[in-house]
Amino acid sequence: MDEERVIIPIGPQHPALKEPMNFMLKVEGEKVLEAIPNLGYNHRGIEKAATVRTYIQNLYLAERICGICSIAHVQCYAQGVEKLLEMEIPPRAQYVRLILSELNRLHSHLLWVGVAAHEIGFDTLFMYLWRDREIVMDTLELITGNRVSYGFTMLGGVRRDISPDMAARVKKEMKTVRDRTQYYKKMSSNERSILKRTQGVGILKPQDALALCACGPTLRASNIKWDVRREDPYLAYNEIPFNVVTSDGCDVLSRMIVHYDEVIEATNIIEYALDHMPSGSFREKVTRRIPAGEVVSRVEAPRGEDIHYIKSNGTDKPERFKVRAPTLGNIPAVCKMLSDSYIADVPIILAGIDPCFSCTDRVTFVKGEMGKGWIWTQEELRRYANRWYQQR
Amino acid sequence: MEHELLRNLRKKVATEKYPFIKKKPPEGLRGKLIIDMAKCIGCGLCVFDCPAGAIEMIGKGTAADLKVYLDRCHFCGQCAESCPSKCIVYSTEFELANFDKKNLTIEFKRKL
Amino acid sequence: MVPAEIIEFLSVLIYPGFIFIFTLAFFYEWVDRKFVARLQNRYGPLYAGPGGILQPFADFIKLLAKEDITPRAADKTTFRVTPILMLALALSTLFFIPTAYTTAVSWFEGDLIFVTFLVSILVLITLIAAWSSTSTFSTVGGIRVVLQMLGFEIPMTIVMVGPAIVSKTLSITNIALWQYTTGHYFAIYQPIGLIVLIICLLAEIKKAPFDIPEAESELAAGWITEFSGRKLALIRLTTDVELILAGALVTALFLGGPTGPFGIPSVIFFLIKTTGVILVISNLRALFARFRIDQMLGGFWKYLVPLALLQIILVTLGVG
Amino acid sequence: MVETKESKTGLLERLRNSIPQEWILSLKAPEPRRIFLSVKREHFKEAMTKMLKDEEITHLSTITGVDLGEEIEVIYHLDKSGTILSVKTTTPKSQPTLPTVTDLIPGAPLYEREVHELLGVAFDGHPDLSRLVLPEGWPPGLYPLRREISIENIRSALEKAKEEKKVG
Amino acid sequence: MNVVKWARSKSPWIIHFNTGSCNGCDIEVVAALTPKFDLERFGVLLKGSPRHADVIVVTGPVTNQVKERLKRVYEQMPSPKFVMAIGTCACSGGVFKDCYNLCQGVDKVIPVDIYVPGCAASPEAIIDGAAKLLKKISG
Repeated sequence: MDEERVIIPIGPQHPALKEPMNFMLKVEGEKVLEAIPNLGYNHRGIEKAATVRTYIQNLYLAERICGICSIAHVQCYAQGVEKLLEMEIPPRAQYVRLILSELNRLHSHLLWVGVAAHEIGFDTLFMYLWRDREIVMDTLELITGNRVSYGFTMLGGVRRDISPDMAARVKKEMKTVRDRTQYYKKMSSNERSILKRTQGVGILKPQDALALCACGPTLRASNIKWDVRREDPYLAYNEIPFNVVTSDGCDVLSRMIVHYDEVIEATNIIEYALDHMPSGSFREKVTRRIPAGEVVSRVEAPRGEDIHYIKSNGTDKPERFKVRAPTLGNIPAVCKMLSDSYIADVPIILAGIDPCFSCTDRVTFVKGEMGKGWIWTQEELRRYANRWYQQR
Repeated sequence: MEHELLRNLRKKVATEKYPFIKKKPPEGLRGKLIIDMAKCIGCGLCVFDCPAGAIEMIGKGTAADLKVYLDRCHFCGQCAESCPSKCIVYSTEFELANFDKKNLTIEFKRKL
Repeated sequence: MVPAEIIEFLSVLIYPGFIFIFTLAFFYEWVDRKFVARLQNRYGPLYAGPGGILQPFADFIKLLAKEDITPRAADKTTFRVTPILMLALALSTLFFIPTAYTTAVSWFEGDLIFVTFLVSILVLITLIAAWSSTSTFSTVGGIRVVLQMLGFEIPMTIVMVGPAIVSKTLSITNIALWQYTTGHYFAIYQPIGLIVLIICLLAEIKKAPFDIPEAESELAAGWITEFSGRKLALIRLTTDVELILAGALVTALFLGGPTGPFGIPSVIFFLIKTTGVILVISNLRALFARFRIDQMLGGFWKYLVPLALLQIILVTLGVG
Repeated sequence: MVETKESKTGLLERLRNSIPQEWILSLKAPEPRRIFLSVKREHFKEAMTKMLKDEEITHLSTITGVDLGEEIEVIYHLDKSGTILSVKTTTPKSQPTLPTVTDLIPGAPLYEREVHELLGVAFDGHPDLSRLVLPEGWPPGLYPLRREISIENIRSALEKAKEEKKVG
Repeated sequence: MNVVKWARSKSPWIIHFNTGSCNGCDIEVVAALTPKFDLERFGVLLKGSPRHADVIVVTGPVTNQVKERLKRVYEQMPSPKFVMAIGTCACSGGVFKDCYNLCQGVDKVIPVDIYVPGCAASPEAIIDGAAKLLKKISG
C-alpha cells in the first residue's frame, strides 16, 4: 500500500453529485491518477417492476425513470408500444410531443449549464441560468399544468392540445430564452475565469468517444455528428429543418457550447413546429392488450441516445422492459476523462457528461472496470472505504 | 459580466414572495384529488389503473367507499382518465405538507 | 474619575473592542450576503429582523445552541482549541488597525510587520485545525490553505510596504494619519498596490474566486467539514472578523483610515470606507468562477508579484 | 428466414450475403431501420467479429438479456448509421455462458456486467466479472430478472439474508 | 430560551440527500434555492457537510444500497436535527411500490418530521413545507 497516495471518496452524498453515486479517486497531491465509479445507489429495480404492471401503469413508471428527461423516456416507451400496436399517432399529437420533447431538452440543457457553472464555483451564472430556466418551466406548466412529471404523453397521443393562445405565448417565451442563451454563450466563451476552468479540461478524443460508445452532447462535443433525431428520425423530426450541432474542442468548454447551441436550435425547432402544426385530433383510443412481439425504440434524450426494448406476449403486461439511459453509455468515457486530471476539475468533468444517475441506475451496477496499474484490489478498496466512513 | 451584474442591481428582484403572496395556480395543475361519490359507480377501474396503489376500495360495487392515500399518490391523473363516470377531479391544492402521514389519507364515503 | 485602567478595559471589551467588532462582523456578513444576492437578482436573507439584518446573528445563536460533535478520529485537544485560537488571533490583529478612533486600540512603531505576521499565523492555525480533524476532505482543504498562502503572502507584504516607504513610518495608525494630514491618499497614488492588496486579501479571507480550500463542489466543506456547533460558530465569526480585517486594512493603508473632514466622528468614516471595500469584495465574489489551485498560484506568482514589485520600484523612484 | 419490409440502407442484403446461412437462425427487418438477426450460439463470436469488421460498426447501444424460460436470450443492439441491428443469441439457463465482446467493443464491459448481474450470464474472457454488487448482503445466485424470481421471492430472500447476517 | 428557538427557526441550514429518487424532486429542491423562489429569504443555506446542517432534505424512496449511508449521514448531524421527506417517493415509495430494491419511504429508516407529497413536489410545495416546519420549530 502506497502511503503517499490519498483516496478521496466522492459521494454517495456529495454536493458535486446531485444524485448519490460513489467515485473513488486515487490522488497524488492534487492530481487524480484514477477514478473508479460505483453505481447502484439509485438502483430501484424498475425493469422488474414493469413486468408486473399494465402498459398503462408503466407509462407513469417510465416517466419516473428520470425526472429531468421524463418526456424523453415516456416518449421512447410510448413510441415502442405504439409500434407493437402497429398504429400511427395523429400528426397533431406528433407535433405536440415533439414540442414537448424540445422543451424538455431546453430545460434540461439550461439546468446542466447552470450546474456546470456551479461546479466551477461560478454561482452567479448558475443563479442567472436557473432564473431563466424558470421561463421554460413556466412554459411547460402552461402546456401541461405541471412542472416536472407531466403525465402528458398517453398511449395513442397526448392528453391535452396546445391552443393558439398557448402557442403565441410559448413563441414569445422562446425568443427570450434564445436571446438570453446567446448572451450566455457569448459571455461563457469570453469570460477568462470560465475559460481557465473549462478549456482543455476533460479531453475526450473523437476516436475514444467512438470506441467507448459515448452518445449525445458528449459525443457531439468530440466533433462527431451523430444524433438520433437525424439518424433514426421519430415523431416529425424528418419534417423539420434543424442542425446537428457539433464542436471540435473535445473538452468541457465545447460541451458547454454544444449545450448552448442545442438550446438555440431547440427554440428554433419549437417555433417552426408551432407554425407548422397540422390540425386534427390529438389522441386515439388504444386497447389495453398489446399484441405479441418485440420492439427496439430509441429517442434522443437531452443527454443522448435513450433506448428501450419492449417484449410483449399478448397480455396487458409486458414480458420484458429494458431501458438503457444515456448516462450509462457515457460512464466509460468519463472514467477516461478523469484519469490524469486535477481534483479541482473532477466535479466539472463529472458534470461534463451531464450525468443523470437515476436514469442509469434503474438496473445497473458498475464497480471499477479500470483495472490497469491499480495497486489495491477491489476488496481492499471497499474495506478502506468502510473504515473511512466508520471513523466519522 | 460586470455589466450584467450592475444591470441586475437595477432590475427588479426575480423572486416571488411565495408563502405570503400566492400566484394563481396554472390550469391543469394536478393537486389533491377529489372524488364525487354521488357519481361513482364502483367499477374499480381507478384502483386497477393507479400505478402507485394510492386508491383503496372498501366494499364492493355501488356501495363501496374509497380511500385515497395522498402520501402514495403521484398526481399522474390516470384515475381521472380511466374513470368512466368522470367522478374524479384534481383540485389545484398542492400545499399538502403534513407532520403526520395519517393526515394524508382521505376517505370518501357515500352519503346515505 | 474613572481610573484609566478601567477605561482601557472597557475599550477592549465594548468599544471599539469585542462587542463593537462582533456587531460589525455580523453587519458586514449581512451586507456581503445581501449584496451578492442582489447581484444574483434575488433577495437574500429577508425575514430575520428588518431586511434579514439579524440573519448572521441568528446563525450564530443557532450554532451555539447546537450539539457539538468531536469526531472520534480527531485530535481532541487541538480540535477544540484551534477555533478559539483563531478567533483570538483575528481579534488581536484588529486591535492594531484603527477602527473606531483615528488611532488603533494599541499601536507601536512596527505594528505593520506584526500584523503581517499575525495574518500568516492565522493561516497556519487553519492548517492545524484542518489537520486535527483527520478527515480526507479537511486534510486536502488544509493543504490548499497553505498552498494558497504561498501565493498571496509575498505580494501582499510587498504592497503593504509601499505606503510605509512614502509615509516613512511602519505603524498602520501613523500611515493612516499621515494620509489625512498630507491629503496624499495612497488609493490615488498607488492604485496598483491597492488592487494587488484587495486580490490578496480575497485569497486571505478565502472568498470566491479563491474559496479553493472550502470548495463546496469538490471537497464537501473543505477544511471546516468536521467542525460543528460552537466550534463552527466561532469559525464563522472568525471569517466575519477577517472580513472586517480586510476592510480595515485597506481603509487604513490606502484610504486614510477612519479620518475625514467636518468633525464628524471618525467611526462614521470608517464604516463608510470599509463598507465600500466590502462591496467591492462581494462584487468580485459574484463576478468570477473559482480558480484551480495551480492556476491561482501561477497567477499570483506570474502577475501579482511582478506588479507588486513594480509598485515598489515606482514608489522608490518617487512616483506615488 | 422471414422478411417483411426492406431496410433502407441495404444492410439487410449485405448481411444476408456476407454471413454464412448455417450460422443464422433468423434474419428479419420488421420495420425500417430495425434489423433482428438471430445467430447460433457456437457461431456468435465469429459472426459478431465479421459483422463489426465488414460494416465498420463501433457503436453498441446496449445489451439486453431476456429470460425465455429454458434459455436466456441475449440481444446486442448495434448501431449502423441509424439502423439498429439487434444481434440475438441464446444460452441454456442451466449453465449460461457466452463469449465476451469486450475485445471487439471497448464500450461493452458495463453492459455485460449488467447482464451478468441481473440474469447470471457468465461472459468468457471478460476482464472483470468478479463479484458484482447489488446492495451489500444480496444473496448470491439470486438473479432478479429471471422469470421464476418474483418480487416477493426477492423480498423474502433479502429478509433471510439480513437475519443470517445478524445471527452470524 | 426563546432566543434560541427564534434563531433556530430563522436559520435552517439544509443538506440534500438523494436516496434514489427520479431527480424530479432534486431539481425542484435546487430550483427552490434559485432566484425565482430563493429559499435564502428564510435563512436557508445549502451545506455540503452533514456536520453543518440542521435539516436533512431527503428525496427518493430509499434504495437498499443507500440505506446505510442515509443512517450514517443522519447520525453525523448534530442535534437538534429535522428530516424533511420531499416527494411522494420519499413519503411512501409511491410508484416504485413493487420495485425489489427499496425500503418504501424514508420513515422506515429515520424518523421524519414533515412529509411533503407531490410528484415532483413543486418549489412552492417545498417552501410551504419548510414554512410549516419552521413554524413548528419556533413553537
